[in-house]
Amino acid sequence: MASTPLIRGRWGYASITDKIADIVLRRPTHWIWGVGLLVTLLMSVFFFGAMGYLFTRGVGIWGVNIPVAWGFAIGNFVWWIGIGHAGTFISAFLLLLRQKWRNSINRFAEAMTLFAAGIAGIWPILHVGRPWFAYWLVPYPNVMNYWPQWRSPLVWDFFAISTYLIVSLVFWYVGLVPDLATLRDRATSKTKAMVYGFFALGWRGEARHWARYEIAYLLLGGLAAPLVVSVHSIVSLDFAVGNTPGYHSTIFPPYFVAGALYSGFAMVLTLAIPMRHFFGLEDFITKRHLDNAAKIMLATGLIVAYGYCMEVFTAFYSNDEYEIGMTMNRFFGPYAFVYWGVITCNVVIPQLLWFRFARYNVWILFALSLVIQLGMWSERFMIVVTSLSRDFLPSSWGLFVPSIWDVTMLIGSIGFFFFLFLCFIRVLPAITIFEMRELKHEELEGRQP
Amino acid sequence: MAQVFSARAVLLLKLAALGAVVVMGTGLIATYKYFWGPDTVAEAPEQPIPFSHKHHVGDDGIDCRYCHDSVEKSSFAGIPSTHTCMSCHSQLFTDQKMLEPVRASMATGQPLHWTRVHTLPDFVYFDHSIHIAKGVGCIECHGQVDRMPLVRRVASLQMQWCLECHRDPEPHRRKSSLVFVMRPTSEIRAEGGLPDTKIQSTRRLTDCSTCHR
Amino acid sequence: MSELRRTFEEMPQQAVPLERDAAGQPFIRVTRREFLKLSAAAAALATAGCRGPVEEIVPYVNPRLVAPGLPQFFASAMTLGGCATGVLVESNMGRPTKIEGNPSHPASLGSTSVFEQAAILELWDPDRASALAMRGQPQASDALQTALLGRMQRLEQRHGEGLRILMRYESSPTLAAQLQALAQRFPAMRVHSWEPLHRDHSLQGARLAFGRAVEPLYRFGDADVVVAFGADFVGEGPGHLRYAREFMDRRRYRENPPVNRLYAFEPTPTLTGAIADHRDARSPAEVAQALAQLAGALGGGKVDDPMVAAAARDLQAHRGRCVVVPGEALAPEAHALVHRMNAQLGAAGTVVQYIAPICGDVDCTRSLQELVADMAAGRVDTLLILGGNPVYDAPGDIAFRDALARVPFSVHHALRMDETSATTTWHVPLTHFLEHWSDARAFDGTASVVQPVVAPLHGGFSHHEMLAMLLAPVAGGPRDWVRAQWLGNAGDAQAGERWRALLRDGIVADSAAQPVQVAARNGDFTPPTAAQPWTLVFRPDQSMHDGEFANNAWLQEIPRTHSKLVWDNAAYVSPASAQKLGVKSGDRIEVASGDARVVAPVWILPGQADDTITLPLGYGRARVGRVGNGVGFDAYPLRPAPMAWAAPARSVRRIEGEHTFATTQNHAEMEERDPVRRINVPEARELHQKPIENAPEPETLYPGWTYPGYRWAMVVDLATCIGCNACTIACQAENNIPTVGKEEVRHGREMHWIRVDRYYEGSQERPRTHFQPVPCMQCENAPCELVCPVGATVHDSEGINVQVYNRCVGTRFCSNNCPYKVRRFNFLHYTKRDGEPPLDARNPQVTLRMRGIMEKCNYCLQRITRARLETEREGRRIRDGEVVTACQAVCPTAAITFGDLSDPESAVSKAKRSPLDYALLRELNTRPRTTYHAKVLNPNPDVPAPPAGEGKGEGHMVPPTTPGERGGG
Amino acid sequence: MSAPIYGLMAEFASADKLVAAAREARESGHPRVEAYSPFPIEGLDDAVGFAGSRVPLATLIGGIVGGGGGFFLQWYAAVIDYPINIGGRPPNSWPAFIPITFEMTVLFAALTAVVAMLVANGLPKLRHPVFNVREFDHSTRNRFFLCLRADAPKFDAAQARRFLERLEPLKIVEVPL
Repeated sequence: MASTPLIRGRWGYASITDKIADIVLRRPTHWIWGVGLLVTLLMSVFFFGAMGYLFTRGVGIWGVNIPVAWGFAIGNFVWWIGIGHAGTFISAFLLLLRQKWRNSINRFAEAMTLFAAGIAGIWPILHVGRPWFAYWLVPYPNVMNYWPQWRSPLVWDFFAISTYLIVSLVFWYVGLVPDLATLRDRATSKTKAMVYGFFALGWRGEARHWARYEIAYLLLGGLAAPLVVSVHSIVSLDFAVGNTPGYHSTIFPPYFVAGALYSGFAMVLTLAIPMRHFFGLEDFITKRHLDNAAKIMLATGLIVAYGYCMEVFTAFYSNDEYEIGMTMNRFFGPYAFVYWGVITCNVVIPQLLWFRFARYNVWILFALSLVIQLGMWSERFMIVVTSLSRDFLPSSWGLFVPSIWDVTMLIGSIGFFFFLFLCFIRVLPAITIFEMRELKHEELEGRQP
Repeated sequence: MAQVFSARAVLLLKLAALGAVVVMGTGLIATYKYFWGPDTVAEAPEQPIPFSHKHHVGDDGIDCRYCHDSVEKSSFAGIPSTHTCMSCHSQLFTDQKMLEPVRASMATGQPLHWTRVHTLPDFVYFDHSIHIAKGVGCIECHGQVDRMPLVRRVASLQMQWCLECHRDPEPHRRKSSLVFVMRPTSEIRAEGGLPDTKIQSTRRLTDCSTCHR
Repeated sequence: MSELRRTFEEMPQQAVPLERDAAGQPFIRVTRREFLKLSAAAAALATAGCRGPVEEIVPYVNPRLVAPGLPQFFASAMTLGGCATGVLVESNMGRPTKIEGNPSHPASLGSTSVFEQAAILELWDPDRASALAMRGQPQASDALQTALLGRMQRLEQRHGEGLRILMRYESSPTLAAQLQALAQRFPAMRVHSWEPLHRDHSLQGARLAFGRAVEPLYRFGDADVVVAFGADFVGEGPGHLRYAREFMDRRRYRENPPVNRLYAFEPTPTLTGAIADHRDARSPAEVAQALAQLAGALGGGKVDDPMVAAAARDLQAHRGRCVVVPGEALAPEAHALVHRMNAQLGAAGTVVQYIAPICGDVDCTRSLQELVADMAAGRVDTLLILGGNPVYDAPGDIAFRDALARVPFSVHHALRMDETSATTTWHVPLTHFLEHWSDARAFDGTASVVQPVVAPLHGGFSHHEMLAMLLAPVAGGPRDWVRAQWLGNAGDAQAGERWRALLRDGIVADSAAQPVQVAARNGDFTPPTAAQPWTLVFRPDQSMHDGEFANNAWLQEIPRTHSKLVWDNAAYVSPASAQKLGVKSGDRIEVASGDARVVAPVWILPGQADDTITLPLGYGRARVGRVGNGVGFDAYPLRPAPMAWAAPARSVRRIEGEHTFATTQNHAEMEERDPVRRINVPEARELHQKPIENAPEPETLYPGWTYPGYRWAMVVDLATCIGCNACTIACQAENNIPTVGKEEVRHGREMHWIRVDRYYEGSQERPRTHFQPVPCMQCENAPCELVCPVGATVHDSEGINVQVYNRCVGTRFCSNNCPYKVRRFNFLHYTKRDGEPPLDARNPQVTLRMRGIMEKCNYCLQRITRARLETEREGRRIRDGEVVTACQAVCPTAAITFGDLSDPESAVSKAKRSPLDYALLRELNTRPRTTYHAKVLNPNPDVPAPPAGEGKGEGHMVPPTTPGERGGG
Repeated sequence: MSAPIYGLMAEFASADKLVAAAREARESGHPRVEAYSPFPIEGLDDAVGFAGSRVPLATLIGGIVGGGGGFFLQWYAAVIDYPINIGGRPPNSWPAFIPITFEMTVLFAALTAVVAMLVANGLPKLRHPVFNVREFDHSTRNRFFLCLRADAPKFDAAQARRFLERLEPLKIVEVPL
């Protein structure tokens, strides 16, 4: 384990508690927060405005067509759900692996997960032609005596996403309870005390409670870990089960999961780096944390790169004319720029992460995190659109060109995401207080001979 | 600090929670009942003329086909033209106030506007002729019309209701010659009025394409 | 169907247009086909089945002979260029909704062209003129009579001096009789004819060759070798449906097919060229040269042109069983030359016969020139224009409009208030052929009675009634006049029966014209063969005809067979010529001829002759309606009267500006995937030993489903498909398929359920063109079904891949997973309540689809259902041929076979046993029910094969796919 | 005898002290010892004599119910209730039913785990005697509390207080009911 401590400086139980709780309880806050809130609020307005127009006119306002019947909506969905993977991965896997450094980042990472997954969940509804009937994907007793079609990956997807959302939410909330109690006891006003108190469920930190709590939390971790893997695997089946060249590939599940974590950790950095700066959390989210996150990005990035290589290899190795055609189309077709963009953003540039100086330079990391997310979005575009634009019969080949509404809604959703996150920072502790105390405690223990 | 929540506060919260559960529960049930719940007994709608099937069918014993003349050859059973009504009522009850609209229609050539009792969604293609041909008695769907002063709907006409029969048609079928007899199929069958037609497999009958195009 | 066939006689009240007559309120409520437009909540209610809005039900006042809900079919006939094609009009609740060909009619044999199909939309077109108008002002309905009354008396005193009638080609005996009567009343009256797509050249050619005007009648069934010189005999002109059938019957797969061989020399790609075994793109002058060379070769001369030489040898080897077919565009001398050749080859009298011209011995061009001269000279004071639109379609060097302006009293009797109506003093609305009584002759002289199927929707009356106004009052109405024409005034029962039979069958028994004996004279018929720097080739647009269909959205949106363009015409140039001009598709050129200049967008068309520019006629309408106004460019001004089909261009230059085209197919190469399998006759014969090579059926782990009942299946014969688009538009009419407009097509959202793919093989100068109609393949292992989350697309027990519209939520996954990309999605609300055609014209047996719903071919489920109900009522099985899909019914060459696989003797089962049968993308194990027969070609080994295509890939055959062209945002 | 109380509470500054205190309290025969800490402390649970939890068992059952139910739902719908030919696949295409079965397992297991934990802990309990103690606020910050419950059999306030004093807490308070 690295020598640098996970908490820098001379912090005690009390000071840790006060420091983190004050971000929530103390007003006024850093001005940049207000600015950010306003900007993202505006973007959110655009998002919902465009949504309204979409519902009145129909999906024809986008660039989708036949053969490219799936466009941004699905790409965005996969992208967001991918981002939504880091949080639960951090809190589940790293918990099981006893990675103590997770403690200072899992809280906001999980929040990020929830928001991202939530926004991801919106896209399929926007995507369908008759959203008001989207509930037909839910099995419920009805007078038509008719059921969802269980063989469809979209139904699997519906179950996977909703399970993932619920479990993540529960996981997150359970983790919050003791901290809510902290806020309850330090609340500056009666109402705040009651609100936090209500959600704290009357937590009082009794030894037996802690015992059961830890067991339950560990179980949740154990359940969430395979869930994380399953969710993006199933998302990948939306494509892999299809027969379109460029979709129909057995490598998709691992390759999608890796990609998800890749973009997920990128988003963690995108959020953590400004946050630790503006709210003075450098001592809790130390460079060592960033370094670890960067290493995971490097690892997952390499898996993704492997995926790219294997796709090309299998295409030619299988000697399937359609697969080869698809690959050549990615290389040299009308969307070649996307493919090469993906390679640059996801494979070439991130190799910087091999170098310590890059991993320890917040600016480089921040820039990289953005590049990688761009790259991962483009990858989804490449998979969804490029594959569809040229499939089996040359006569039905066609192009997809995004409309202004495609772009508006994508940007709007990003705005909405950050809006939610900014709100979160100010109403709930962005770092797990009690786990930080625990960390401190273990540190003290460690000092004893 | 003292307790965050006073005993009263806790009590209130508990009551609130209980209330929420009740409200949501009832709300859910209500919506379900409204949209999907079975409603077999629909009110008989207002009609321009209080035409009584009880009188015409039950008492006078007029055959269904006299008025619904296309029921055996078309998807649509047919609503009698004014002319058909007048074929009797030019002689009978000629001074009846009640029949004024009919006479008016005949005179002006403007048709009567009845209110539809049995309506299906537009994407359902129901065909009377085939049900008649396969020995499904009128009564199966329309009930004892001969006892209805004003016709009302007795079946929900929902897909699940259609499926009940399409999944197991036998008990609902009778001898083709007895299709128009206004008596329960069970009786008719008991008296030997068993179906004399063969029908397609239930798999075929439950195909989507059987009713939807 | 036959028992549903009625004569108008039997249904007097059928003619009452229901929206005018409350009594006619449909039993099948309009909302039945409207449901999908309900709001979400209302839709949920509708789903609930019983809580829809309160509906009314409105019975008739008087009983009718028809059971409501059952369609009837009326035999009638539609004329194009004066010649009739027999049709059966389907009427639902008194509303004409669909047109089928009349199997007993010689020009139809049960099929139709795209125009007959689109006639329904034409009938219901809201832009049709609805009121009598004088100088554009609406008038009382009797205003014309009053105006005419005085005029007629004055005219009578002058024996009709100054009275002129201008009409199109007309073959109606009733009309002829009326004109005769008119001529007796007004001896000095003169009748002129103008048909923009006239047959002057062939008639002149006949006069040169035989000394009298005759029209050729071909019997392609008897021709082993056919040489076509710019002749598109399967694609256009009277009788092309019949010709296509006869010619292609020789290509249909048989044990030992006596396949015919076709050579085509033509300046611009046509359907005939596309099906030829040997085609060469040549400028009009070169075509004439080839013709002259062929004549020489037949005379024993030496020829250096290998293709001509081969053709000559082939012809001589098949004396009496071969024919040379001249295109109308050839010069009269060329026609004469051909007539003599056919005589030499022993074709005359056997494969080709001659009859007196169906529409009379007229020379449109001269006739119009004389009229215009007289009008200009003020010798015309009363002009009656019966149909047509001469102001728009008169040749550029005939100043018809100016002359017309000088006529004090002119009446335009036409369907629309068009360019001509704008110049005449009066416009009189003409009734559509589905609204009036008349009669007409087919290309072979067979007469049909045109009977109305619905009362005039927009008022107006027929030519007969128009002429009747000028005549002394005659007893009865148009029906009686037509009846009298064929039965005399016999009123006895037997006559009534004959009349009914005549209406029922749609033809007048043995009324076909008798062949006339003509001998080809000697004489020097040398067509002009002077080459031009640029030759303009004028052709009717494949979908607009002469322009009269410009307001027809169905026709506008039918992809042109070769260019796949919609909602546009373009100046077609060869790739080489494009280089010469320095243009690419979408650039604009200015073409000058005579003293007219026209700016046209360029489209590069493989197979176009170099140095020729093809300008499709019929576009650039100014006053046709909301659909067609200002679409495309008008080439008529460039068209000189003497050289109506090919004229030298004064100048051609590129000018600034871009034009965005909408095309439905961007990629023209088969990319070695060979969706269209080709096979030459010798190999085809060997196939009896070993069937055509097919990938082995892939293994599957799952047990398959059994289909105990009917197993519907289809076979499309690529050997006989001529790419005429009839199937596409017939399907559109049958299945309530919306049109989406140019913008949406550009986005790649056309809705056609059956598309005709066009592939090129070989070099782009001399490509071989292949057509492949692609409907839903009805895969037994349908990939689309597997991925639908709500089970909206599933299999029924007869193996049809049904699309349950009311269940569809529109995830579009099915389309992604369809390797054939035959699914169509309502991206926007295309099927509008007030859209075209109006709801009354829609097929009540097919649900309308709202936005957000996927749709596709379902083997005309409604037709299968109709047959099933009928047979189930009778307690028997559906017989082979009892269910005919819309595309199958309309196909001129019967290339589509449909039926029940479980019956080993059914036509489709037999077809499936053919060694030429293959499944598209078989390797995907989708197990399609729709399969293809490989395209059989019969090339002549003596003809050197055209150079193979150099290079591959996008942009070789067609301009590169660019966002502008397709999928543009 | 004064007003009835919930118990006697001693406040400590460090985790170790609390653990030690708790252990001693148990050894000296106090049956109902409660220890409160701002974070979970290793060994504290057996110090206060925590028997061990049945949460894992509940979770297992939840998972089985969820998975079984999930598969049954699909099988019943696709095979019994409305068998339809989907792309030529048999009604019971069980491989295609696995993903949902798995998801349902996880969902139900997770939810039962949490519910079981709350129920066993007797939460939510917004109002509890210990909150009556002013100093108890710090139990979620930096203080550690030991509480000897008064409802224990043969509980003697005076003796308990004496016992606690021996542990040298920062402070001893009565927890009023």
